[in-house]
Amino acid sequence: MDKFPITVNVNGVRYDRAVEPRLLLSDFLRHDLCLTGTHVGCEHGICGACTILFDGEPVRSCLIFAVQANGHDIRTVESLGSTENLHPLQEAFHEKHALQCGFCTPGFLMTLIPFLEKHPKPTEEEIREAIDGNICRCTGYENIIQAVKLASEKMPR
Amino acid sequence: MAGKYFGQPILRNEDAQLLSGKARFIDDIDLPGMLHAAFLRSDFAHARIKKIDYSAALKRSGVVAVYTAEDFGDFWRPGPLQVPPPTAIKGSVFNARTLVPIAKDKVRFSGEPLAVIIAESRYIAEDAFDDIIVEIEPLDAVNDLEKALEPGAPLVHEDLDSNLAADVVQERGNYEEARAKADVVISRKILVNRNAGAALENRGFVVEWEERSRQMTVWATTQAPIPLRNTIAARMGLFENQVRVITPFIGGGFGPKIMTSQADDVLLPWIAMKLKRPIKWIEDRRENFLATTSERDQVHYAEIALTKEGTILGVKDVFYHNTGAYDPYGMTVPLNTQTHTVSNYRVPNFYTQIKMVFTNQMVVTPVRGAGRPQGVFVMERLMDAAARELNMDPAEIRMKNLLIPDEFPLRTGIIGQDFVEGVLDSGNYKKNLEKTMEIVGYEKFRKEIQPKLRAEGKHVGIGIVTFTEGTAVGPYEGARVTIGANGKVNVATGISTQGQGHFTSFAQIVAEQVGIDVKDINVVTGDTAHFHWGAGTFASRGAAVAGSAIHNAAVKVREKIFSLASKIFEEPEENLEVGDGKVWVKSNPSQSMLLGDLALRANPTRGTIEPGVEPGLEATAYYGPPYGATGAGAVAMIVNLDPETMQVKVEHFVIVHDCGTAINPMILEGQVYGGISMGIGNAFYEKMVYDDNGQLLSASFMDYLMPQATDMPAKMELGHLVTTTPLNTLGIKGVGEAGAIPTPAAFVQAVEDALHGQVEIMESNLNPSRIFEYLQKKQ
Amino acid sequence: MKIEGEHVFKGPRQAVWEMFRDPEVLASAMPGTQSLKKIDDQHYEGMMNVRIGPVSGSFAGQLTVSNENLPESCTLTVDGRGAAGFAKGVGNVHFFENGESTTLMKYDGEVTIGGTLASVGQRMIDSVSKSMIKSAFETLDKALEARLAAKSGNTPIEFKPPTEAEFAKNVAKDMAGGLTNVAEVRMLLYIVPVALLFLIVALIARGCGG
Amino acid sequence: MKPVPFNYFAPTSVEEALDKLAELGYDGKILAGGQSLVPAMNFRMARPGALVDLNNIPELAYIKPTSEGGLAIGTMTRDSKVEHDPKVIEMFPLLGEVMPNIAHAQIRNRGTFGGSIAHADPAGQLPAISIALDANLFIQSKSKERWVKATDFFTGPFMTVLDPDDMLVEIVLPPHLPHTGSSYQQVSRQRGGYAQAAVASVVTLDDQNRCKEARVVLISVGDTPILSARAKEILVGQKPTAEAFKEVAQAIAANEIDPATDIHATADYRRHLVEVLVERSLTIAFDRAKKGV
Repeated sequence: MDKFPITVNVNGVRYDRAVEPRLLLSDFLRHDLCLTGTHVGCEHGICGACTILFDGEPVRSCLIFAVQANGHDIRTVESLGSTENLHPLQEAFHEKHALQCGFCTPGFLMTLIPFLEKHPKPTEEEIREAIDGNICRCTGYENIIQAVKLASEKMPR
Repeated sequence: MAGKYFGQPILRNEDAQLLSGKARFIDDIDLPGMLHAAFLRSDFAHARIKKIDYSAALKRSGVVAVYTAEDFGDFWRPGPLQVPPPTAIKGSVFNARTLVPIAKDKVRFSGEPLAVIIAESRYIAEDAFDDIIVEIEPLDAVNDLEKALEPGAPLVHEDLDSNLAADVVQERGNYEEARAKADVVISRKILVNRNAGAALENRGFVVEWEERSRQMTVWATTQAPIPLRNTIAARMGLFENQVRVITPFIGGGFGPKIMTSQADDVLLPWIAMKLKRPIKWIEDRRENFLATTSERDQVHYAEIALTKEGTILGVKDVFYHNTGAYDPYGMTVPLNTQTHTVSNYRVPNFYTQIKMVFTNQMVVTPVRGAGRPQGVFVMERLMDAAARELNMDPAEIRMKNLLIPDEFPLRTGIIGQDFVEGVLDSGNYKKNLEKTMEIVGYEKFRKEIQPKLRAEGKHVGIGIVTFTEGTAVGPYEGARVTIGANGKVNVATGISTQGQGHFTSFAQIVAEQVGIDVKDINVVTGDTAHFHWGAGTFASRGAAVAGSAIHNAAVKVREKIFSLASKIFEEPEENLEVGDGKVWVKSNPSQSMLLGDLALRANPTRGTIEPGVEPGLEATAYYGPPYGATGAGAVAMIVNLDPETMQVKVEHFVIVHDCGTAINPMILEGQVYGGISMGIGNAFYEKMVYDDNGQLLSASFMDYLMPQATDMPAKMELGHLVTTTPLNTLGIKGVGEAGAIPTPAAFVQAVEDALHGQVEIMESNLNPSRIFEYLQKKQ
Repeated sequence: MKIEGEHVFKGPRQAVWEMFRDPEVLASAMPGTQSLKKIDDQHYEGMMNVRIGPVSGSFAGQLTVSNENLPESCTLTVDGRGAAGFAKGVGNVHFFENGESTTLMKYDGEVTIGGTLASVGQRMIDSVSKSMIKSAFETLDKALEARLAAKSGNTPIEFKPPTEAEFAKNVAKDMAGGLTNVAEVRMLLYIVPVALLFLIVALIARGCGG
Repeated sequence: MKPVPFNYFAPTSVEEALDKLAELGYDGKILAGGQSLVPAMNFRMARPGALVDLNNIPELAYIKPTSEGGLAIGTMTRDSKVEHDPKVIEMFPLLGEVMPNIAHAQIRNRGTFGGSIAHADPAGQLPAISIALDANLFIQSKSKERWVKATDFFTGPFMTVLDPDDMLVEIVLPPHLPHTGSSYQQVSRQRGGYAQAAVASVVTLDDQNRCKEARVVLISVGDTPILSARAKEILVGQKPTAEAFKEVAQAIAANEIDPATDIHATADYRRHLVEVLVERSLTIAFDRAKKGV
């Protein structure tokens, strides 16, 4: 199959690449751009580990072809804080022990970033529903919910 | 036991890397010239292979090589018996039929590899599936555990005369005599369903053979890096030090990642050597469901004999255990079932028999809980049936039969997975139950709340169960603790980490001894170049066994600090103190030295080291327990059931847990929460369903339902008791599997209670439709 | 999985019988059938291209007829394999005279589905198979009606098969072909009873619909 | 789990898309949101020869009022846009109820209104909702265009009247009559999961508080969404009473559905659920109709 030239803006950086149409956006980000913070857990759109922001909205990067990202704006976990300077949401996850193996965590973060922008003071029920599309096998979610509450207090409004 | 570091809820060292997307997982590894592997897997569960023609695949652009069993020649052979059966059990039968790396002549489960394709990308490797022509003759499959043992059943292994994999009887006292004396005998058939580990990261394997240095480097998602290295070296005819196994960050383990000698770790090193290029294989979700390992499937015929006052006289349990198509992991899982069936109650007479059965299904190895949830489920169901029969409260009958601290250490007479007779070391089981009842408000719920809600037409029920968790088994682990010239500490141990927080909890153990901050302690797990003795992460043993070894090593380093500093300061050791990265003289704190400087002095470039002194602020130590430490706890659960739709919501969940000393209470709680979510999943959502022909019908997250945030209890409360174990200096017992063990038993009890005891449910995984069926049958 | 069912054809047994001897008609009743070829008296081979919603794929199938008791009953063994999985089944088909003008067909059997189809498509098994059996019978009913009309010398009635677009078109095309060549229809020596084959196709075609 | 190779076309206008679809015939497949198609492709269950991606045609995404007082929704309007559009929720509270039940938010951000309907999953919500709201569907191909009632659109599981060169372009929802109420009741194993059974009811009362119209649609209990005829027969012209709702529920459960058994639920359970949910849904819908909601 022919490769298609695409131009994608990822985390504020412009990338020009040529991709086969069938290349999944998750694979493109991870293996073509080496942005390996986005994880792949099921490749059928249920686990949520590959959640990224596509033009600001959280979507499953395993259910979009890289070629479809042409001309779009993508944000991945790498756009949040660095190891030395964590984003308040990341800090809250750290403080509340909201991650164990950490594999699902980038997906949770990318789901929650826009959620907290829209719901600066979420209730526990709203938080549960917001993270319902992300599976965590380790934590039982309890500490994630506490972390989101804490983040909502920390994050600038 | 708590100190400045040890026992404190210290935040995790590893978090920043994981949170910022900078942690390296297996699929993040990218090597120059790397090839990608994909396995063509059998659609059939049981079939004879006539011919596999892959000539067309080789013509596909981007395909580098294809191999079937024939192509591996003598290298193809069944894998090792990863866990042999205990020899101590007299009269037991065990037929070892270990996993073959790739099917030869015959396929024994759906998902078994038929061919391995090596290509320039995973996409191309999968394209080649369509090019391979497999001529196969389907055979009747064996799935039902009881029918599998009937004469004339199709044979999974035709060189055996039945599908019996093992038959093990263990007994203490004399059950038949006890039964004869009993006022009440209750018999039930009890089913436990199959569940997956379903770590969010699938398995993966990357191998590189560097021909010039004759070094093989393997990155793997294994829970047992050292055994993996040893088997690879042995198979490849290499020395152990020619093979380095590295576990990068691992996205959850939960048991199935303990298994070695599967297609990837057997075949890919051989192929990498042949092709002289690195190879990567990343398991996909469907493969994980079909062909990794899973657990739980058992059928029990259980019986309990009691006095009319509710005192247990004896228990008999004969059960069928599904081991799948092969039994490379020995009898670990059903032995755990045997040791956990009655462990927390006073059962003077106990007869237990395993009938382990080969079926045309994926191989069974431990999944979080590992046979324990089955044993606990069976016993707790029997207790509930007995309570009903004797018109006793479920809590009351339990309280009456729980063991008390005076009885410990108690020899159980039952040999466990660790080859030794189970001994209950310590614990306070009644107190666990009392505290649970107190937190959940058991009496009030029974006497006031439930009657009131029932009057309002609500179907609310409570379940209350107790459990033990055999943990911290041998054989041993080891560790090396080194203080560097930079004043920081390096800790290396042989187990690997899948999210348990070892990078922090192990650092806490060391920090307490050497007085260096947790943040300045680098823990390396799962790299055989750093530490190459040990067994692995399983059976809730990491913290207790590796932790104890680390503690022992850290104590030795502390002794070395004092000994050397004492010479330098010319002060007796008892006048010295360590902390904040330095050692000083108590009476004169200005007389001090940074530990980094001391480390340099411990490794002098001139002069001499006295006989008997080892250089460096470094020590290696090992720890092996005589037998495992037993954690215990109790769970109460209040559920609300919609009597029209049969939807069940867990409203309140209480667990009181005793795992001895906590290294880091925050991490401990996280482990318990996680276990609970798996327990709730096992009880009401997750179920692996095979059809009569051995086809797995639930090989995706569409059908294998993972618990979500909204499925979790609205209110969760954790209580802790601390009964330290005498088995290790730190008093630690394991905790990793705690939440998963009792939860299905408590859930089923609560559902029965919510239905006013109209139905009796003797299976571990429910769904609303199943509850509806029970009620329909009743009517 | 066990299957059983029955269907009443509005035509005498002989006419139903003849219709079933016509591979073109049978092929037309199975969505996506590209070929159905006789190997010998007991064996047939076919290719099907199945398309249900997002799911699509080619399947090669073999059909074996045994225990024939013409024109009343026979046993069928079907084996279909494709990239997405396999289906195999054994079934018995019986035709009963049902008064003068109708024929009762009864079928029962055992079907195994495997591979990706079974492992990720279980949700759809029941409804897709039921639906396809239903639509296949509707097609055959209309085919029978058309054949009877043609036979009696009347202008063939317009035949409009019931299901999805491609299937409908193929069927219409095949039917037209069948009718124009009605006198010289390639006669199969043995019946290829359809019910089980429908099921095979239907089950193979289950979608995942994620 | 990687898709097979395919040709990819990204037209930027409807005309261009229709040309491409006509050219490709059965080899072509529309890529709308892709939230059902791409998983099927990743499993290699779906192997389209070519995809015609509609995501670069902005003119297909809109929500606008119609001259009749209803709403027209462009086929590529994201589910989340519909979910959060105040006008939609105000005019069709049923959509406000149903949208959050469609998978998870991340899927709704990508999934499209028209794509869901054209996918025709018998367990999908929007096919049924389009029937409950008596939608009119505008279908175009290179050679023809037509309007099809949602009621006539679905022909089987994942099957519709669409030809391979057809595109569902617009969904028109006629305005509710005065005194109309609606309710959506669903039971799924988990939030965001497939409906095991669900019921959407839209009912209208006349001036005397008698039932004037009742559209009760059943989900996940047959080949297609099922519009109940019995509900209409029993309710229209009658005062809505609990007894009548029970009668409707029983009639539907007994005669109008054909639920399947799968690994999660038996047909009997689904039948029972329908009975429960029809009653619940009618009770709430009529209550809302009375309140003029």
